[in-house]
Amino acid sequence: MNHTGTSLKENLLSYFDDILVEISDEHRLTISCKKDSVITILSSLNRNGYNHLALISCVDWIKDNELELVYIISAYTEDSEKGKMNILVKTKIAREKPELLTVMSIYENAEPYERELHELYGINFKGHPRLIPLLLEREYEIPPFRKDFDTRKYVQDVFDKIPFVEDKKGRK
Amino acid sequence: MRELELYFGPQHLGMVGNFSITLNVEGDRIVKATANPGFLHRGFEKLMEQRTWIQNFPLVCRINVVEPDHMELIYAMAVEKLAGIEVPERAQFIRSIYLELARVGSHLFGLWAYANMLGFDTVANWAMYHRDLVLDLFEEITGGRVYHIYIWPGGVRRDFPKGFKDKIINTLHTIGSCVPDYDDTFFNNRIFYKRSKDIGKITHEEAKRMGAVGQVLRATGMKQDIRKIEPYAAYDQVDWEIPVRTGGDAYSRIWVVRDEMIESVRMILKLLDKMPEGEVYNKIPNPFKWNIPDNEAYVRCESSRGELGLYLVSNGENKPYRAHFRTPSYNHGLTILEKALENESIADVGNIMISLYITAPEIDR
Amino acid sequence: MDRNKLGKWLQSPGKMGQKYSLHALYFCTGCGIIEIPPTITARWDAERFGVIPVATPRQANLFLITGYVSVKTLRPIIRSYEQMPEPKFTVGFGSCPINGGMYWDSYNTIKHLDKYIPIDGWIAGCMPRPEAVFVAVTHLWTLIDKGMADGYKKYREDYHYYRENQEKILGKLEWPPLFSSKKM
Amino acid sequence: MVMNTILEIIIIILLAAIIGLFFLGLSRKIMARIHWRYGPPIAQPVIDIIKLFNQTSMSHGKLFNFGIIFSLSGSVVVLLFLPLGEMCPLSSSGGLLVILYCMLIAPLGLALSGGEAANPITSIGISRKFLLAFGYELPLLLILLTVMTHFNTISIVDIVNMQLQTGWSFQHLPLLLSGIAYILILPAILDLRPFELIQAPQEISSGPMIEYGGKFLALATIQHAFNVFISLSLFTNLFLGGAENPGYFFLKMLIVFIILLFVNAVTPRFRIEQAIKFLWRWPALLAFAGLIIVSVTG
Repeated sequence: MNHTGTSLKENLLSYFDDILVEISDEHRLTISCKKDSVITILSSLNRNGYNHLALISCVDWIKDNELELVYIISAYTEDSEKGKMNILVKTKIAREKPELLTVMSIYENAEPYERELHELYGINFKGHPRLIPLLLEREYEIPPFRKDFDTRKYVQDVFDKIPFVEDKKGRK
Repeated sequence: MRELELYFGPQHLGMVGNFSITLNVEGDRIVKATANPGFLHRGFEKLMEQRTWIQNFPLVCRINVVEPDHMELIYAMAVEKLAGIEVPERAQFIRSIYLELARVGSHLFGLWAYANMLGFDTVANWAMYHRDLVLDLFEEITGGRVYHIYIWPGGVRRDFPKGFKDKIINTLHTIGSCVPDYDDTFFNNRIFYKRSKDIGKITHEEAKRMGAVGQVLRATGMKQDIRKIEPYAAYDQVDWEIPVRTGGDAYSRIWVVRDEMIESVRMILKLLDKMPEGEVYNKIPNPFKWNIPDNEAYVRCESSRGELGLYLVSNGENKPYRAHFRTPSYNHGLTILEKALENESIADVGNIMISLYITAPEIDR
Repeated sequence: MDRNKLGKWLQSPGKMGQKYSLHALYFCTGCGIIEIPPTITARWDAERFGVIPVATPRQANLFLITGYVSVKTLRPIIRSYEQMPEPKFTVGFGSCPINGGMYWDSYNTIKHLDKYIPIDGWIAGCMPRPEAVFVAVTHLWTLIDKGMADGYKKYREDYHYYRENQEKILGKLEWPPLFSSKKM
Repeated sequence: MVMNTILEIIIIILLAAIIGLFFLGLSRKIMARIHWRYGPPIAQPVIDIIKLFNQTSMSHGKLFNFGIIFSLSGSVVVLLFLPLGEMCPLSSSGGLLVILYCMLIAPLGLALSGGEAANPITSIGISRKFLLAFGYELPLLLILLTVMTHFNTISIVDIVNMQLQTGWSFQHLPLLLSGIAYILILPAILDLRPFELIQAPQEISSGPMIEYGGKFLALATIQHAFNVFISLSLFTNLFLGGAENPGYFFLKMLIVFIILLFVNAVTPRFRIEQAIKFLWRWPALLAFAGLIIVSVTG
């Protein structure tokens, strides 16, 4: 196991007590934490030089009735060991009325990611300056990326119900 | 002076892809720019959850039409990691060569877009012609001009045909012999320098803060390349350099693209020399009954636009549970573009946008 | 190709002009746009046949719909189409506008584009090669010759139906109807 | 005599349209060949115009229609004052000053009509057009002053006749300077790169033309063809000694135009402030130097 990962793990465990750190793979570190401590963990990582937010993703665990947010962090560095590390910070929030604080104060480029997740998963990021639609034109009852949104049914209900113009003329 | 709202795109000759920017202008100066993506949103990641692991290959390559090959690679890498499949060494070399060819093609496309933007039709035509030569190579290996579906979990679909090595070398020499012409007419052109110098300038600190990767970061003076940091395929088998510039403006970015193209060509020639013999793919399980164990993976590679990542989750079924692509254009197009356009002139909107190397389908997915 | 026959020019200058001066609206609606630069540049050179890209819909008379159409793109497509002067021709490029193609179950792409605007011809395939554009253009010439490329006339006649379909997807459209409908 | 003049007027307008459109077609063909392409037939602009007249066209108001006709007629007026070989219907009654005055009418007309279209892009295009005109009018004025001072006349016919006796103006040093200055500003007048700023399809989607379609675009194209003819023939008349017969005259224009096309092929376009900086620096300096030499020695 590489040195950077283990030292980072020890370092993190000494600061935070309610987190779970595992080195899942070579150069991949997974931190699971409560939703309130995301900001503190991310800012401490940022101070430690892990200053590149690669991705904010979300997984809909419909069976557990939870949404899992994944922040993937790496470092802008020319140090090869540190550069290889990718840290996945995970937190789980309830599916009904999901709310979370924005991390824009720590990583400026989180803005479009949070806007996208707000649109596709319906997560409300508190403190985000413009949670306006990013990608979609139509409004959907269930945010479309949630697991209970059935695209095939939606296509049948919306797009397939629109008649061809020739058919319409024939009927009249 | 009166503030005017101006729409740049989606129907616009200077626009690469289906993308739109709303500009608030005062006279010729842009006060505020708002990127307006989503014209190409197809919900890929949702569609991937409804298709089996193998069925997703035709889907992922359509995410970015300019360089479908890196999309194939990243998905293949993630599946390999989740399912624990090894890739034979010859396949690694073939992948590298193939990806570098794709990078050359993509950069030539970028050169077309940039030259076209500046009204430099001649160079644009040349670049597109040379890209077609690269596409001819792809057509010979894979049968497709744009979408290839060549990289496969466990290797590549088939070996190079006979005499293909010479064809690659011939094509690269044809393109390489025109580099002096390109330099004379375009890269050393005084007007090109005047048009792009200090345009869309991003400092090193800003670039880091706003998540820049790829050329945008390398043009600010940082040697960051996933191919060096976390080598995949056969990139650790040969020596190569990361081209860097320090200006941080459109001029530096376009020069980085040019240098990278030349470096890629050199790399292909070195890889061709070192290529071992052997198998090109390992057997994968029956794709119709292929369940991948409960796991997750984050893999990344260096596409021709920067760091490309894929977060893939499996829950033990025959379909991915969740896939999320981290595409380089995302932050370039939504965060950096808005910043870079401020206080610039209207004439430079397309100039800055193309020099940031944005492709719209990558943003929307 | 009867471009050089003077007799035909004198007989029906309008038709011949439309045939050999197809100005295509440059609108990247989808991934099909990747094959348009090769088509108009050195390798294939569509300008031989009088096909050039133009920047604004007012100057265009050929609308190449390059690839899938998302719901958000449908709005500018309709606007651009309505701004083009008549006679105007539309060609759907790629499988996706025909019936959704590989995005048949996507929640955000339009299946069957001809429900919303009239289409004169289709080019199937994903991706169609640049040669396919030329096949389409030559085919369009025959259609113009025979007077069968009459999508714009259909649009005028059945505007009411088209508008109804458009509003079902996009909600209330913010611009007034192009033609006052007779069959309201 | 009157019949003769009317006939000449008709011939010169037709000839200017044909030659101008031929130049536009030729420019597309030559550019295509430099791009490694086959290129369209030379008659392509004519085909385009035939098509455009057979299209429906959208008008944006009375001023929109009037502006384009105004601009076209401005160009026609300039044409009548230009001697073309032996043919010079009205050139005895006017001179360079009239031409200089009338040449401003064409952009004014376009501006009028574009203003009616109320598209923000149009206003950007028109402001560029005027800025560029502002950029090349100064050197043009200096050049014409130099020529007028050197030959001591404002009549182009006299200038051409004098050149027939003393040789081309290019052979005299002060006029050589202003000739070079004229060549430098010609691309700006003809909307060729590096000064192709007015249409700039990739930047402001063909600028003032954005709302033109159908017959309005056709008229604008014809106006552009006239413009090509006027500026090239003015150059030929002033510096290349005019010509006795139209064929020779045409050949001289062609050579100048092809040189301009070669420059067009290997340059990108300037930004507007760079263009004006360039126009006010080199052509204006050269023309000014020429003027000083002429006034000191002459």
